[in-house]
Amino acid sequence: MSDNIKTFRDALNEALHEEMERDDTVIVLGEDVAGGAGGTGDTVEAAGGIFGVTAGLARKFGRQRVIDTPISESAIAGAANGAALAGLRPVAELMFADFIGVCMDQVYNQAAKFRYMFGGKMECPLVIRTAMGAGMNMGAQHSQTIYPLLTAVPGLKIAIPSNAADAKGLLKTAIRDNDPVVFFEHKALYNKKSEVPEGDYTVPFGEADMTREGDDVTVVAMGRMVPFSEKAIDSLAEQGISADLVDPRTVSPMDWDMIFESLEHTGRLVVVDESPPRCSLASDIAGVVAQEAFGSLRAPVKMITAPHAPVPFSPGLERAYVPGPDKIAAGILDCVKGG
Amino acid sequence: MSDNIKTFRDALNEALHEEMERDDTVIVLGEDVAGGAGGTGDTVEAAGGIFGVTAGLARKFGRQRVIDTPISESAIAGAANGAALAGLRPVAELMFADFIGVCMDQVYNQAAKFRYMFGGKMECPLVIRTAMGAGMNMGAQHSQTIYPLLTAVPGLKIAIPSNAADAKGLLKTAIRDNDPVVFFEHKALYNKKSEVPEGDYTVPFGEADMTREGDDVTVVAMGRMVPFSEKAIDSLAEQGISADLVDPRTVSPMDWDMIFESLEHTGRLVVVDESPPRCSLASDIAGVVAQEAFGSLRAPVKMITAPHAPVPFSPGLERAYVPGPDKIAAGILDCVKGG
Amino acid sequence: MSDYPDDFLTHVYRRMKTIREFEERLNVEIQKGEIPGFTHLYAGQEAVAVGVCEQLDEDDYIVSTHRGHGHCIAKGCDVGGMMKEIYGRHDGLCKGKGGSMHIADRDVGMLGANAIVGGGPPIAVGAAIATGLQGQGRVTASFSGDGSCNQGTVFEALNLAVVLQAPTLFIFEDNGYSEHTGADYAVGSKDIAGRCEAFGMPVEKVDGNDFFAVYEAMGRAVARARDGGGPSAIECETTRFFGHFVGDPQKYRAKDEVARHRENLDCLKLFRARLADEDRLDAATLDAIDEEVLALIDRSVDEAKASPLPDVSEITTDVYAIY
Amino acid sequence: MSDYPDDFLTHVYRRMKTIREFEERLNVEIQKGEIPGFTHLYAGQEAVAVGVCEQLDEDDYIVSTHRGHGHCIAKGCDVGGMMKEIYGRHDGLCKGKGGSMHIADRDVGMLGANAIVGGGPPIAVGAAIATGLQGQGRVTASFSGDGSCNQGTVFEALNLAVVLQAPTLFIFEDNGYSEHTGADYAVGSKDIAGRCEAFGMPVEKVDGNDFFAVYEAMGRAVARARDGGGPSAIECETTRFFGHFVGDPQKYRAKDEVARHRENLDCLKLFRARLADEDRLDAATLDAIDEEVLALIDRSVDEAKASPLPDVSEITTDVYAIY
Ligand SMILES: Cc1ncc(C[n+]2csc(CCOP(=O)(O)OP(=O)(O)O)c2C)c(N)n1
Ligand SMILES: Cc1ncc(C[n+]2csc(CCOP(=O)(O)OP(=O)(O)O)c2C)c(N)n1
Ligand SMILES: [Mg+2]
Ligand SMILES: [Mg+2]
Repeated sequence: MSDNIKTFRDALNEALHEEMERDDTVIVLGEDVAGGAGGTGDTVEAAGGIFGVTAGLARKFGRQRVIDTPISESAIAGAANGAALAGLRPVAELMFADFIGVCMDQVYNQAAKFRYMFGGKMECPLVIRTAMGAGMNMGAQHSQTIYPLLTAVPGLKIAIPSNAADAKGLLKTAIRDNDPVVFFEHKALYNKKSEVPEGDYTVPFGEADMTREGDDVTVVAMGRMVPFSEKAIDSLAEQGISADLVDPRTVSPMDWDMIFESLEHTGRLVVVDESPPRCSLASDIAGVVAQEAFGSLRAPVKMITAPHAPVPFSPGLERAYVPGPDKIAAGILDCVKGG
Repeated sequence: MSDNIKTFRDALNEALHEEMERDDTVIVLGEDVAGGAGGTGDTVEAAGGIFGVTAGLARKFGRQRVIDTPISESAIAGAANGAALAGLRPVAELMFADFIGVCMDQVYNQAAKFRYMFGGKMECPLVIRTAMGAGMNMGAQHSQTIYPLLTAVPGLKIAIPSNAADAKGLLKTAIRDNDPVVFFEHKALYNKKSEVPEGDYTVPFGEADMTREGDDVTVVAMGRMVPFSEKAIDSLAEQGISADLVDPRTVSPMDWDMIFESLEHTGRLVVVDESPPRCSLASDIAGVVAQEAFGSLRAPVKMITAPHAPVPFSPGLERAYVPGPDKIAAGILDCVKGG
Repeated sequence: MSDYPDDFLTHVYRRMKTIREFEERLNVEIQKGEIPGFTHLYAGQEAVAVGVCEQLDEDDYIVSTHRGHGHCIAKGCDVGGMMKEIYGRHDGLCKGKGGSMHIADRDVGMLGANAIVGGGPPIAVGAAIATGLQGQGRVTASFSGDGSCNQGTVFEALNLAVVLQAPTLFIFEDNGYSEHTGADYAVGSKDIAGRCEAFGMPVEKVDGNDFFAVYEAMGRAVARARDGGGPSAIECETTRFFGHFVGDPQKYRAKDEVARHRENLDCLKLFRARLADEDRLDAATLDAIDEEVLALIDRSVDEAKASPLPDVSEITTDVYAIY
Repeated sequence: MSDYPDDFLTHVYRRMKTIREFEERLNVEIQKGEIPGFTHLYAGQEAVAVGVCEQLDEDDYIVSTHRGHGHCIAKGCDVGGMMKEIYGRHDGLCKGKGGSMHIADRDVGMLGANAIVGGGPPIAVGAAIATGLQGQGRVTASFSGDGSCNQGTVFEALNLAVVLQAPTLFIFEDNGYSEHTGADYAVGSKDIAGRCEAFGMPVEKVDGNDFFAVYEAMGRAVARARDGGGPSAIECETTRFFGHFVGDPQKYRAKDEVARHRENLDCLKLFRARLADEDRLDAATLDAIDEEVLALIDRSVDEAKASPLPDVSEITTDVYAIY
């Protein structure tokens, strides 16, 4: 195995190391991001963040720049805002995306709106990294993919990497961007390995990636739904079905053009979203296509989402809740046969 | 003028009076809902709530049941949750819908999920009433229509009345419902008068109202966008264009059937939403239609929304920001001419 | 202690022991990979849960945390139903839909564990508003950790309870850590009780490993609340025998800390020692309880493993579904 | 006071008077229907804003509230630019996009008014973290009201500032009311300073109508913060001369309360009386300042009215737009 094969987690960690090295206005803050503080043991050697994404940063850059906080998400997000207004580039960790509920104001009313409300005279170069998604039986309050709630908010940029290379490149772009970015990391991807280019590179916002090319249908998916959709598409090859798979990578900004162009060719759209259906990315994309690319559509759009229910705990239920490769394949088949 | 002509505000106030009279488990809580407390003056005579919707309740039902709170929205929503779990039917006032950011957790992670997480054994019969919308130059943090963010959340029911009669009937249904309901009141509608039936009646959830009937296009709109759309449609009559206007009244549950049936007849869809476009109700409805009623569509769906920007303060900007009758009429025309 | 009847003492011992063995067994089962998800064990803190809940009636309420098993057992939740829930079985207390962090049982006044730190206290104030209005002198106890007491929602709850004089008992379990972070770091003032006092309520700080200390402080607070005296707080210093979650390597704790605490601060040991000191109940009686508890836990695990998983159709029940 | 040079005293008087007349004039213009939206007037509290900001340098920061005009003027925002902003004009400080509740000006270290009660303090801690890291002894002051001090975010900010020893000054302006609700009701403990203390920071409680009391307490707090001594709090008792917003009938206040306070607690009157007592500056000097201030306010209103509204194309600038 080449040295460039890395986990999604390590790719993120590398991006943080490199950006903190490159720019000393970058700071990291959150709960246990430095490994914990106080207590009777050795926190410096402890993992960085409970998912380990910030491991080693405190040792390297010191606790002035890698800041462990109390459990006070509003203060974390708010402090990140203030630090950003005052010239730093904070990367705040919101341990689980579900916790947005306790700091939503600082994200959606403050960070997102400063530049606009203040007439363009203030920027808020902030990144909120957060772990999302089901698949680990963590129950209803630790498993959500809440990106639709934030995609709805003008002023925020939303990144959803699906693989290690994009994770690194997008996080660097996020840190260098002058607008607030919410950066969603799927928990079930952290241990997934794939090739990560050496050294410094960025992945631009608003440029989708086409990870499969085909003729019969355009599939749009994000986060963990990308590898699942790849599996689904690959499994359909033997039935002679091929698909374009569009991974937007950022959903705000969104690369509508790649979707519209693909649809001109395929005429059919499947959208795969781990979120519940209402006001989701799935319905968002379907709706925009029904307005902007209606002429290309030769069949009903197919949305594949979680059901309209909280995430259940019991493993069998959770497995059935999350759209998996089989369900995605069935949905694609449905779409291709329909219309 | 008949006695039954009442303001939207008075209709809501009447619903609260009647429900508190009917059921002594109904309580009301929020900031200044009783008129204020403490201080040196006469709070009982003061208006109830800053929009006056809860006026007179404290005098009639006492401060045990009409509770003024500190500025602590998480505690307000959380206390409403706890009171609901313990057998009351709280009606909490969130003064401005924009403030959801400081209490989102109690609404979206707690109220919305209790019944499911606890295996169906607990109900949370809670209403959160909240004032939304632009039109009064209150700026970016006091003017939003954030219902898409909550429509996205399974477990919540979402009511958006567009006139006084529905306001009263829907609020009664909300209070009697055993699930948590978020009840959105458009600030610019409070003073609008219309006929309100006498005495006790309810408006069921999930049943849309068709306030205009026509042939050329189906318009779906909610809240203040309903009267605006009516104006727009009426203005198009002289051009020989007629439309079905569907006011869902509740967007979760949503009366999809009425929309689909109308579309079978008209073949064209315009969705009008005061929110910014992404992951909005507009794109939600457009997306679902593109999946479920694609066969009916004869032209691209047209979404009429606010732009992807915070709400600006300056009156001219705000007026142009909110979809108004002219913009809606132009959009309808566009849709009818298209395809 | 001489005032406490034998059956109370054996009852208390059984409850604490049940929690302990429930958790010790979970620790084993989880490491075997038998249990899904993310589980926070309560072992070490039993004297708090039991000391608090023994002052409550069945129709008083509690609101719990992510580390809730002990609170559930102390309030009277069915141990078998809990175990099944943690195993995600269809006949678990919440049909397998909630899991370890979301156990609730209104029948015994348990209004829910909560996976959001600081989620519980505002809910507790609401339950207290309800019982206050209903006027039967019922009370609500709200559990929080040392870490939780830095979450703004908790302070809002303290203040609201004082403003409304709602009969709420705020129990702070200071086990020294929130995840990897010491309370000595995260609690800036290093004094939780002082905060409660500053919000305007009476507070006692007690040794949370001493059942009697917790029980008696809670007795005073509950009496005041039932009497219309409003909210109180109790800060209980205690210790966590396991990591934050099962599998946590705990490098942030001194190597011997857990062993030392298991030796010196074990509430069960201290309880037995106190009984011995005062010549109450013989060891054989307590040993017999130990046996019964172990048998109960064994049975609950066996039954949980034998119980079916929920049917997939359960995904969309118990929620208003529109798709 | 004898230590203060004349030009300092005239400067302070001018600032306070400018705020007062700015607000008095707004009150008139709003009632004429000339000004859009929702405006909260600061009149009565001038000694706090000016007492605090006079201890700050231009590159120190402040974070403000919904009642922010006074803080802006005290920190050095351009009065004309503010007036234009409040009138929603294209050359307002925020291009007319923010309005009364969203004035900001980074050039003078004003990081923003905030229409969300409790929104500011966490932001202030962040700015203090930044200046702390940059190591130039700069500080950040955060304004909050008595009502705001019941919002959980504020407590989180207090604690975080203590934990990180961030150079933050938390200024609580107790004007007795949050909207219609008395602080004596909503602040359960009836003691804001005590809360700050319980979170672990030094605090002083001062007469907020006495410029010198505020200024001197702030001086001590700022010196400590610049010196690495961490955060402090100051509770200022003051009064609001107008309703919560313009048009508020204020039934919740005793009928004569405002008149009495205007008579006895007016910080400008008190300042002039103190000068007279100590025989500093003659009335003519101060009267001349009054004239100049009134002329400035007149001019700012005239210019604001004459200034164009923003072009509609501005709706989608200054935000990342994707449609
Ligand atoms: C809002 C929120 N933030 C963070 C977490 C992650 N988390 C779960 S438990 C925990 C530590 C809680 O510490 P403490 O309150 O002391 O309780 P203990 O775990 O010691 O019982 C954290 C940070 C969470 N569940 N919710
Ligand atoms: C989160 C939030 N809740 C409620 C409000 C509505 N509101 C605006 S000002 C105010 C009162 C604030 O009182 P205080 O902090 O004492 O400041 P003052 O108005 O006296 O200056 C309230 C309730 C708000 N803007 N934000
Ligand atoms: Mg702890
Ligand atoms: Mg006030």
